[in-house]
Amino acid sequence: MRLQDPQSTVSFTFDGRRYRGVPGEPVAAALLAAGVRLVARSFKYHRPRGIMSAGSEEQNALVTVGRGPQAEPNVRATVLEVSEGLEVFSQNAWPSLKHDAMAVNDLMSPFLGAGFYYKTFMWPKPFWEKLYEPVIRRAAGLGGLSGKANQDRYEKAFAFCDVLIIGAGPAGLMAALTAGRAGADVILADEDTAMGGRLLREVEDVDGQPGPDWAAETIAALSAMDNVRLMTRTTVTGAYDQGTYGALERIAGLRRAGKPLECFWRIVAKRSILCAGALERPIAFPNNDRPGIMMASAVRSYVNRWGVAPGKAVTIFGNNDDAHRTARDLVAAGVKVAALVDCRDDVQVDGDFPVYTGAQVVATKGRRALERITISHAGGTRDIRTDCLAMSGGWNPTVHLTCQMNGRPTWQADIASFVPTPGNVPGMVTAGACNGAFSTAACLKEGAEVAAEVATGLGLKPKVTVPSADDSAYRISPLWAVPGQGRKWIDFQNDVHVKDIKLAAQENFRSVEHMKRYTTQGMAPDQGKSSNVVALAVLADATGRGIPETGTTTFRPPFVPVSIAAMGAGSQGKGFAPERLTTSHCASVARGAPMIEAGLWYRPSYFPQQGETHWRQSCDREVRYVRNAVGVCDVSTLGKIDIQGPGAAALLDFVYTNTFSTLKVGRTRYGLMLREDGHVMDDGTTARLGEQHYVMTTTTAAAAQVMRHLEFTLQVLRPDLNARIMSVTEQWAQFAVAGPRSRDLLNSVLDDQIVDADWPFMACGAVDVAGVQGRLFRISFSGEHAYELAVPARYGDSLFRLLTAQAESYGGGAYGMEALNVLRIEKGFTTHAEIHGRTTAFDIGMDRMISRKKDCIGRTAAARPGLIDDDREQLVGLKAVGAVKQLTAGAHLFAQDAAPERVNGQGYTTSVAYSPTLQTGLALGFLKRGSARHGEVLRMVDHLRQIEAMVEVCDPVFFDPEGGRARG
Amino acid sequence: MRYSGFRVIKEGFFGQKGWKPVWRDPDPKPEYDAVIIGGGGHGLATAYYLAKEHGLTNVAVLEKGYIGGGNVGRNTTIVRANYFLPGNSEFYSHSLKLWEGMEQDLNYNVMHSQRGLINLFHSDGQRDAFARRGNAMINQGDDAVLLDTDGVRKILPYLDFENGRFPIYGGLYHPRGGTARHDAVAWGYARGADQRGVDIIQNCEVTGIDIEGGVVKGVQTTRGAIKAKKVGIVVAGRSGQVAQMAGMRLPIESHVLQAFVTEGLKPIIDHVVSFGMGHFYISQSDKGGLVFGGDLDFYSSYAARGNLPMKEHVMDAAMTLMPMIGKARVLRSWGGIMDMTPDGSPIIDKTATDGLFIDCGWCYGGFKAVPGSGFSFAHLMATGRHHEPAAGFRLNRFRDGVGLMDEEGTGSQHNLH
Amino acid sequence: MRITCPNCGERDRREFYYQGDALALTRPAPDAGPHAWDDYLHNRDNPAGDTQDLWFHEAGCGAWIVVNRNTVTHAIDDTRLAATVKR
Amino acid sequence: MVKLLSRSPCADLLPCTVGTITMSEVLLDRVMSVAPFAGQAKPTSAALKDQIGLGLSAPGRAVSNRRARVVWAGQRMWLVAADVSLDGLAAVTDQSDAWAILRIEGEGVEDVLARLVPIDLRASTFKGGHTARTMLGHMSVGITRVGAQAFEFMAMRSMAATLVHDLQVAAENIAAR
Repeated sequence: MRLQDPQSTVSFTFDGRRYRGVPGEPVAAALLAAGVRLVARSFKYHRPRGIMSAGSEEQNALVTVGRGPQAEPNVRATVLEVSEGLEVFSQNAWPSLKHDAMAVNDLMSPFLGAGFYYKTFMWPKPFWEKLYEPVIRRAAGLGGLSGKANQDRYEKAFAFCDVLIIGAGPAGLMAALTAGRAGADVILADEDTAMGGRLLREVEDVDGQPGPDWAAETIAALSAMDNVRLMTRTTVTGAYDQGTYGALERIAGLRRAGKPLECFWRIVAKRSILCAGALERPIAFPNNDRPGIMMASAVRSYVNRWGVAPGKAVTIFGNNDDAHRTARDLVAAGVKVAALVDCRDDVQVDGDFPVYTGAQVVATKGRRALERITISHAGGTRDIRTDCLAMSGGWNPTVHLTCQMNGRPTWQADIASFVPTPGNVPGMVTAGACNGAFSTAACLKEGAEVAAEVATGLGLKPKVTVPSADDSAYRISPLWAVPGQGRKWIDFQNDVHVKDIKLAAQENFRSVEHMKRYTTQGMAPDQGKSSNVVALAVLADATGRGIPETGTTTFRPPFVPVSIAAMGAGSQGKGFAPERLTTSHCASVARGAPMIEAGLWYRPSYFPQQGETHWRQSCDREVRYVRNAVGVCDVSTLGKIDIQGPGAAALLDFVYTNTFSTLKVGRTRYGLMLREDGHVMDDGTTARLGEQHYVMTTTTAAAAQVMRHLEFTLQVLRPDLNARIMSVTEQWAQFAVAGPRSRDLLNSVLDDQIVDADWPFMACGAVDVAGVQGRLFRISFSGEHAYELAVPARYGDSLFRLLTAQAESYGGGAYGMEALNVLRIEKGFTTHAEIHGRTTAFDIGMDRMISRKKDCIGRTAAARPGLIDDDREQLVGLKAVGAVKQLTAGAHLFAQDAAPERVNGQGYTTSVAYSPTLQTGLALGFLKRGSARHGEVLRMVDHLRQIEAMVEVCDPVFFDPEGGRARG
Repeated sequence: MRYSGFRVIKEGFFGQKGWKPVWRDPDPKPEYDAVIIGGGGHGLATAYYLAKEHGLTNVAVLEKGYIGGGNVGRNTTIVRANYFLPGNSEFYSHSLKLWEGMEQDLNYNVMHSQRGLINLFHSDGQRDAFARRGNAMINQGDDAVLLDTDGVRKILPYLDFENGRFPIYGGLYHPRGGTARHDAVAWGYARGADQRGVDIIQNCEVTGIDIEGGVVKGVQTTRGAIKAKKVGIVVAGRSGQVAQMAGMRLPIESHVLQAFVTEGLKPIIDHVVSFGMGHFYISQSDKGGLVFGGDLDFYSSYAARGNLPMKEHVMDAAMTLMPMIGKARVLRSWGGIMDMTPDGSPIIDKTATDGLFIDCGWCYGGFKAVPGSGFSFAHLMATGRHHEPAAGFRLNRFRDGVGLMDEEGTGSQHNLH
Repeated sequence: MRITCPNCGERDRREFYYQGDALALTRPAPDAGPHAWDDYLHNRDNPAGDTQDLWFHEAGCGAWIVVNRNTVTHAIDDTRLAATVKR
Repeated sequence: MVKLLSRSPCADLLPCTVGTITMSEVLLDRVMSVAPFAGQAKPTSAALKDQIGLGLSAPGRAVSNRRARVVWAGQRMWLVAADVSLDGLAAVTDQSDAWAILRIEGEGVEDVLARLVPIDLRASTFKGGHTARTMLGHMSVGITRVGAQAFEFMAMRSMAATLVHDLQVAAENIAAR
């Protein structure tokens, strides 16, 4: 029922029915205004539930918003803003909210107590996956995901400030005002749509004017300050190390294509002030969960802020003075107060309504909404007709953020609640209700004073002026659970009641963590914000301990749930990692090459030609280009590291197993690099361009790792070496030109002709291409007479087009990764398929490359007995020799007559190719004592692909073992 | 007390009054035949198998807090046997077999759900590496199926097959892989051990290990000195500190690993899905929460909590892999302390002190190992001989380089496993 | 988590690569023996408390940094360039 | 006679405007990395001063004159936009083609960058002439403030498309608010 006619309304639907609401008010307010009481079904027993709170702590009124990919489950109706056309649905009910078949669970509840599932469903064994679990899964869960890919935008952002103030109630506003006026850079964040906190929800004066007016004035003053940033709809969700905070902003305004819905903030603050207020806690009395039973503070919020009466005849039940404030506000708003029930004996209440002191609610009635309650008091019991019961069990300071870094809160007996322990979060101080200071005057004062201390600490000179306000004391007499029949709900969301907790204690789940995990209390979407203190009070009682001794469970981020889309904003699709494109990318795509990922890079798989229907055809052709004519391949993705200085040679001698100080200027050498633990890290060629100048090549995959490793060597291990390194990977576009006609091709593009005498195998030097200075290396990863030609990257696209066009005129052309792989397998060259982190130089037949004359990284560890054991698996070549010619990578090797079982394993294959050159299937692999077993025939078994083949062990160099083609 | 559906119904009629404590809370005795330091999954399982398999019942499990409060109560609940290196392969295979009979053995429903696990791969090279793994699993007698893209699409239709940064080439499917209710494993073993006479002693922190002449004599605790003929250290992330009491320096660095759970949702993810390229894995609990995680935070830590960059990275991976997950909300995130070894594989071994044994170094793979580890460690403690499937988990393998089990191939840097 | 780079000032942890214990600064001699190398490569004090470790400002200035850090609280009290650390 | 055509890293990508934000490519003819050898920072700086009128800038600072610019680029590393000759004093590499350089400017540019860059870019902290090596999204970049509402980014050439894309999306999100 609305208390006054709103200026304008919009329409929205709930479960398909149309309602009107005021734009921006919570859906919960609009539903209450329309007299809708039943809005949800509970998690376990599917009990009818209504609206309980007026904030993000809501336990009951969880709804799904929107349809299709936009559908968002588990939205709190108490936070969701009404807008035109909004579609809201109830969840966890079938076939309808009103008639929910799963409500049968409630009838079964005597058998479904805490942890019942640990004690049954064990037989028959296969029934768990086939029957029990599917049924349990379907019954559990709340709302559902659509299963469709997200289509909405979300974003992430960083912010920096001197002081982050969390919560903009009276304490937060005063803190912001004080720190802002002192000149600090302030961020004031509040999760509500408007700042002011309880000032917007209570009837109180500040400085002689109504609370909301004072708040508005203060906000206007803050808005006018350049150094203050106001963030509404922004919940600070986590406190992390060194003053980093996570915060979730629900972006204001209507949903619109292209507009982000939420922003996840990373806020870095020198100091922070927590002014997060307090949350009212329920009282556990029988059937305290019926729709219409809500928190007293929520009743005041709906009446005072949203102009909505949650009932026609409201009863109030409390153990503290806030109950009386509720009655006062209801009367002032013209809502009937059916009764005020205060459990305390010694209280004085004035009002034109029935008052029962020393009384408790002992029963409630009403199937889908509250109709009647029964109270018990000194004079006996009494039934009261009422459609709304406002309960107040006292207030829990919102200490959560202060405990996220493993700190525990401190029990404060006079308010029967936990308060923050100072210093729990470095840099964070607390003020106001979250600190246990509940009066408005105290909040204003603490906010100002704490902010002044913080500002002083930052070297500023703050002034403190505190406005006047209500300063009445908070008087509470703890009341956790009311005696009586019926289930007394504590965790409404997970359907945990008093008896569940007592059962946990009875079964020795006495530790608060055990109780939580056994009963699931506090594990629902509200993470026990409202239920934790009540639950542990009940546990303390059941175990005969005090509350402080019982302790709390651990508070963990986030304070309110954060959508994965917000925290993972920008990563959907390709945004997960940068895309690296070579200069030949466009030209390769234009030629129809499928581009495949190689680390962050994209490289062409092969270059299909007309008439080719299978990649193997293209690949075989490209291999033949290289073996018979000339092929061109972009190799720019390999890491290139420039190394200069008097210590350059010594650095290389230290990071490579072999020696580079002896390399002649103008020559290139293959190098093997070990990790310090003696296994192979990477390999590649390094060219000596000058006496103190080298350029190292790494594999594509290990480029970043090698760069880090070299810096580690220079800065950490050997700062004595006077050398400097710089990545030049991006500077150069580099192309392999390989094949018998490679020199001819080069001579068709180079400004000066090259001859073999000046450019023997492994030579390097400067060349000019069309007036552009480039670098030429006579190196080969194909085993052919080959070069790599590098030019500044701006010319890469042009040079690639030129080289491929020229190659085609020589009967060759571009080749991609598939052909490159075949070529290197034919030659037995390794890649990271072989040097996969577990192989040693010994394993790949390169132990002789570890120089005995000098120390190098990995040398000592590589000599460990286990790393040079003859029994190790060593690199071998494998040729198909039986009927089955197809070899597969990842298959295992066995003796011909041995069963393919682990105990008989001899090795495995790493890389396979069909060799168009040798016209057979080839594989590289590792085999126990492999280098001594050439000629042996083994069985290759690939269970997964159901392939078995007989293979002959051979040298890994299948083609041109003497290497004459590359050197010639 | 035996648990059964009948009993649950009976107690339902009688107000649940008949349920007895799941384990007792005895005071420590002055002396035990064996003391297990650490009341986590591994420690409790060790005690259970000492009693059940070796008849050793004069045993105490000493727990400094509450049992099951460490990694067994804060993991992502995945159970699998998909290792490929000898030494690991047979161990996890044995462990999975124990899982498969655990509920009937313990008379406790740990909700072991063999819903299948899929490791996705994103390049030819990764496929080949997974093929090697899958073949090794079958060689060991376990199950594995190599799926191509369409095969994955059939069972995981909600993945982004079109736009993801790293296209899905296929997956290695391990049908017997799955999940279990983690806390229940600790409670089930505690109950089983307790019923066989083991004393489970909570709130009892070990402060010293008594050694005389190279022989262990007992432990000092916050509840007094306790003599013991044999002492087993099974304290996961705290292994370094406890081993130090015996003068040992371990090949272990403790790291933080975060995990996450969303609000409850109707069934949507029916398997365990692992996305190696993004270091992300996910399953859905029976309660409906999506349970997922990623890589270590990478810095050594005992804080059992992590920081934002890794959280964001995990969410980033989720969004590129399965963008339908965007509107699920993270409810809670937490951290565990991982005892990381230089090859990513564990240690179950004797020490230089007679009668002192150690079981540690489970990195972030300890949960699925709980039964196997308990079984093998109990075997070692009871008989003095290594249990065959766990015989490779020696301490000296690092010094000598013999039998390293580096599944990741990342070498001796602890946090890279 | 934020780490003060001696070159760049305080930066988010996401810019850094973590290597491990700063004992890497003192590499044993090649002939120091298997125990010394085992200690260097594998064994760790692994303190629950103050430690000294090595971080690389990889997405920043490229400096290797020695960080004095507490593994329980994550507090950081000192950072220095590894290249200038006396050893 | 063959001829090689030059192509800039952001060719086809820039310029572009989103709302109040404009992005354009900055083309520098010469960019050299300069890494002084041990003990040679001062002589290197002096030699540079001789040759281009600018010495090595302090860490986190960029300096420029009409002829050249010197931008601190990391530990013991500077980028110099000019031809320099520092034989024996410093390691010098040609980086003229290694970087995609992007200028982004307009009202609200700091809000756009706050979506992507994890450092404090407030005008009070990150002033004109300040430069930093940091990240943009998942990329490693250099960023320099070149005006009250203008910044320059240097990213790896191969990542130019991602650089432009990420900034565009951030600018669109701001514009849509």
